[in-house]
Amino acid sequence: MIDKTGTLFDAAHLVKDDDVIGLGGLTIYRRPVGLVKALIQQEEPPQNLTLLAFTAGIGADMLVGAGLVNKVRTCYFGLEIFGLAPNFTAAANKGKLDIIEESEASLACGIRAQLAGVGFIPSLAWQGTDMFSVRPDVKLIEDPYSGEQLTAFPAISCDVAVIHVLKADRSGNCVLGGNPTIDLELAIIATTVIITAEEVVDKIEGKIDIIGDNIDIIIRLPGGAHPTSCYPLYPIDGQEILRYITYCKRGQLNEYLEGLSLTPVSLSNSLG
Amino acid sequence: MIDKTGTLFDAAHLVKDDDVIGLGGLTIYRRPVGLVKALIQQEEPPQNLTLLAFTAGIGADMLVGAGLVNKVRTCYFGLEIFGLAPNFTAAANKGKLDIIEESEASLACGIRAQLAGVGFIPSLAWQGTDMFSVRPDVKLIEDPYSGEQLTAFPAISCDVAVIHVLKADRSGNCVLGGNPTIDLELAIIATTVIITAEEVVDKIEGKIDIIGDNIDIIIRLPGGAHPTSCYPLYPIDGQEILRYITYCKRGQLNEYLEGLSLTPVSLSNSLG
Amino acid sequence: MKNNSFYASELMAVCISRQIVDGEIVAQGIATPLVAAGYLLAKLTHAPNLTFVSAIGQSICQDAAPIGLATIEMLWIKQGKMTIGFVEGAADFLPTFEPKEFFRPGQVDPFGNFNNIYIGGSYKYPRLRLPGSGGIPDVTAYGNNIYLYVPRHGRHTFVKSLDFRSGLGHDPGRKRGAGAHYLISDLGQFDFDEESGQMRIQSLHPGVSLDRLKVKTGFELLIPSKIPETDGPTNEELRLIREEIDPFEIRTLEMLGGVRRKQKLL
Amino acid sequence: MKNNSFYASELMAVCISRQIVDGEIVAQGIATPLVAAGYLLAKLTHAPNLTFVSAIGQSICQDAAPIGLATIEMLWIKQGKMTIGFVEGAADFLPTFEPKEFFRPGQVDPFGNFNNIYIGGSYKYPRLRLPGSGGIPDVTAYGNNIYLYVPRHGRHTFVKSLDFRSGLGHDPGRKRGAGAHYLISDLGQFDFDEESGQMRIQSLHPGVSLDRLKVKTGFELLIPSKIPETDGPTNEELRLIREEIDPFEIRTLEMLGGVRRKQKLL
Repeated sequence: MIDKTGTLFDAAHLVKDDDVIGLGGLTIYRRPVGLVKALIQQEEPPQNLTLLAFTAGIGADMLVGAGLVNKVRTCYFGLEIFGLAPNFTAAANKGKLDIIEESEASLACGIRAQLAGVGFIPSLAWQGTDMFSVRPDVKLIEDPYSGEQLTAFPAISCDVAVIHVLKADRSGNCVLGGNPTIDLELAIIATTVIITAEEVVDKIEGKIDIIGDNIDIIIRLPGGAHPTSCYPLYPIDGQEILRYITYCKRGQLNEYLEGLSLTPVSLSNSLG
Repeated sequence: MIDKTGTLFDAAHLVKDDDVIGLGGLTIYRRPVGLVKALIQQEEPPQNLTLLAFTAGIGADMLVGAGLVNKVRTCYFGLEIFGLAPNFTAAANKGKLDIIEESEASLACGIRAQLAGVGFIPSLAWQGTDMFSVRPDVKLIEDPYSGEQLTAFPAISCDVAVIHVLKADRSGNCVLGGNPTIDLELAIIATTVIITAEEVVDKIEGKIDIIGDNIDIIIRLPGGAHPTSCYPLYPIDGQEILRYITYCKRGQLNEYLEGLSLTPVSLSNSLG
Repeated sequence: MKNNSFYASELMAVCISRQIVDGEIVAQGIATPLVAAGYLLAKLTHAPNLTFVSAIGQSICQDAAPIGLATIEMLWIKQGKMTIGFVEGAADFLPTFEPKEFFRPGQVDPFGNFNNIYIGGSYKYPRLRLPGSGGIPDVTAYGNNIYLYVPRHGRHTFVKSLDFRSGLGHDPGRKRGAGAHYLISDLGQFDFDEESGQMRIQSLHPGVSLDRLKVKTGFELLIPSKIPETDGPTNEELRLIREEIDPFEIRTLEMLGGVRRKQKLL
Repeated sequence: MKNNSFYASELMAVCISRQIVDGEIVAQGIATPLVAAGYLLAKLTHAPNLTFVSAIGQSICQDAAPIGLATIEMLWIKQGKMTIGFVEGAADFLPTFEPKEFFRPGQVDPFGNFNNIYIGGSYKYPRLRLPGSGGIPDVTAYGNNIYLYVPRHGRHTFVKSLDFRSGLGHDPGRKRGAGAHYLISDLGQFDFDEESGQMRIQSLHPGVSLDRLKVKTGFELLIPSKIPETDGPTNEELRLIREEIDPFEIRTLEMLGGVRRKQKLL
């Protein structure tokens, strides 16, 4: 078996300026928060990233707050019942973010177009809404059979995907443990795929959710989703999310991240 | 729980003249052979059916041989290592069948178009082949982003789907036991769905493969896939498939079916 | 907020429950515990054959479980009968199954068009950027099972004219599907006139006056000649909500503003 | 059919195995036990990191298992690490993963175009209707990993002009992907000239003369100045095929005509 395990340091260096970075998981569930922190805390973090996520949550908000992201591609950016994502909301309100407005269907069709190698997938979605006014790049197409006007959602590409998983083997096969979201598709369309895993094993007995062939690097990172959940290992840490919001509202994201750097996983050890 | 269990007799009556009938399973794996026999052995079997199958095998061949089918929509019609499907091959050679030539991609895209409610899904498939010469209904479309010429596979509809499953509950939730093929999608796009099941239980503990909401009738029919397999309960019965081929090559499909009518499951009992 | 012996959140959950028909499929978005309470109440009362489709877990569930905050995945992953990823779900299954879903608008206009993108200012420089539209511009464009809920009825939400239309309502230009059938707020129940598509009072909640409703609504509502009072919860409904469905009162988080919500969460 | 101390089916499996590169993904159609034998041989020798994608079971496998006829599902379902339905597989994954796949043409022309629809007569009234094209018109139109195999080399298969082109070969009009890289038959190995796209002899199997090959081929092959003999199987390769991979000789079914195949099956 080809051993693809590496360090957080190696992984963080795979994210380059101007990359489209796709984050696995769902809002506050199984997000790759540990890798996001490692990205931010590098000496020279990547700049001008485009963030791609089916729904964006706390990890994405950290990237925005730390100034790594200038473009956002998602259909929801928030912290669910914990409220608005503080850095995203502040940056968006100031007009500092280029938002590529998406919906579930536009993301789903865009990913499928990318997988199929075609430029678009047609859909009934968005017809009659104002979405086109903020996405002038999305074209309409006439159904050649019925003549109906359809929305032609364009293909979506991804340079580097970052996905936190329950378990991985050294070749990159992964078990997600629920909430599959778009992680399998993301791992396939991304040019480079970074996996952080609660556990790295020699061989996974039983079924897998992501096949290792497309995976580039695997980092053992227990607690790497905290304060988001990693079902069934640990639940959402709501108190920590609230603490994050408090710091961010004071403009103290750096202080928050510094205070964290040894928890829940020792970054310095992992970097070694 | 809404009890949807019924008899083979009830189920067979749900298939009407001119229907598109979709068969679940794969060539010689988990095919609804028992229900097919019941369809044929009715006093007035339905006529002018269009057969829809991802791959068509022995059950489909019986329907063709018994004269119920005048149109076939599939990408493969054969008995795998056991050779050609005798009735299909004979009918096709005589020009007696209207064949809607399909491929894996045209079926996949056609089903997806139907699910999405759009008239077509674009694809790279078929470009440069002769497939368009026998499918003049399949249109080309220009990708509005790249200008590339793509194949616009039209939506595929289905009137009645017949699927054999390992286990079902009375509301129609099903466990397939492997080889999911297109059965889930077929159950969703079909107007009427008939399930034959090795076992009918009050409640399925654990995961299901097909959700009961779209299911219309469930018939307990142990051995209902024979001589095709029903993994993991029974394997392909190769000897029986060869016997079938021998009878059919002699033009004795009726004799073959009559000789079978009490095995592997008593039709008369089930009809009661 | 206390009316007689129940809270507005409880009445809203009960009203949501009453909109559910046995045997149908309901969809559950993210951060909508009030809706979850309503669905679960329906499941435990008149709709035992209800099927849930959940964004969290991307699963289809047929069993009920109490609402938990940190443990919400228990409900949707552990009890999930079937998992369907977001790509398949959004592209294939939402258009086919058309599950009934309750959406919470950031703004809603008299015709049930709604907005979850931004409020005030311009798109580029909004007064308040909202999280986004999720699947709203999709299902409202083709679906027939759109329902709305507004936990805090006010003029900031019920507006004459939207800043952005991400959810399609009753619009003469609509080509498929139908605008929202129903809206429930903490003040009353509403439907939409079949001819004009305009929002109409169906009932006012106990203790809510028509004047108060008018003050809180930024546009003219259609007013029937006789306005009934919303039927309150039964004792059994209240018991189910309080003891079995949502013992930690997570539903009430949706009723609160940021500061009070945070106090509740801490 | 016996050459030295091995059968043509064994040599073909060995040649297929040699086309496999460690770490890649190979696809396995239906009714192709000879190809399965070749893939499994590669897995057990030089390609331990081979991943299989199988039409039967619609699964992705990473472990090897012996070939069985009635129990073929054991291999693909029981050992499957991941299941991907046909719709997803055909629409999403084949275009992205582009697995290496060996197809068996009903007819093949000098440019590696091929036909699995019908032979002789017309489309409406064929002399012989074939089962159909499976995914051939799809992956040959865009894929880069097309390989061919012909168990019984003859003029009925190697034809100057196809009755129907369901598989795209080396064609100047091709917009994506590439024509077949390689063809193995029971007589020899072939590749395609990079300039002209024409089929070229790579090697002749032991005991096969160029004259015999020419008689059995319905068009002019490109003939290199020196024609090597195909390397025979090693003792270890033969042992693996006979004892571990395919003890029931299921691979040989692909070598037989209808009558002899039936005798073997009975």
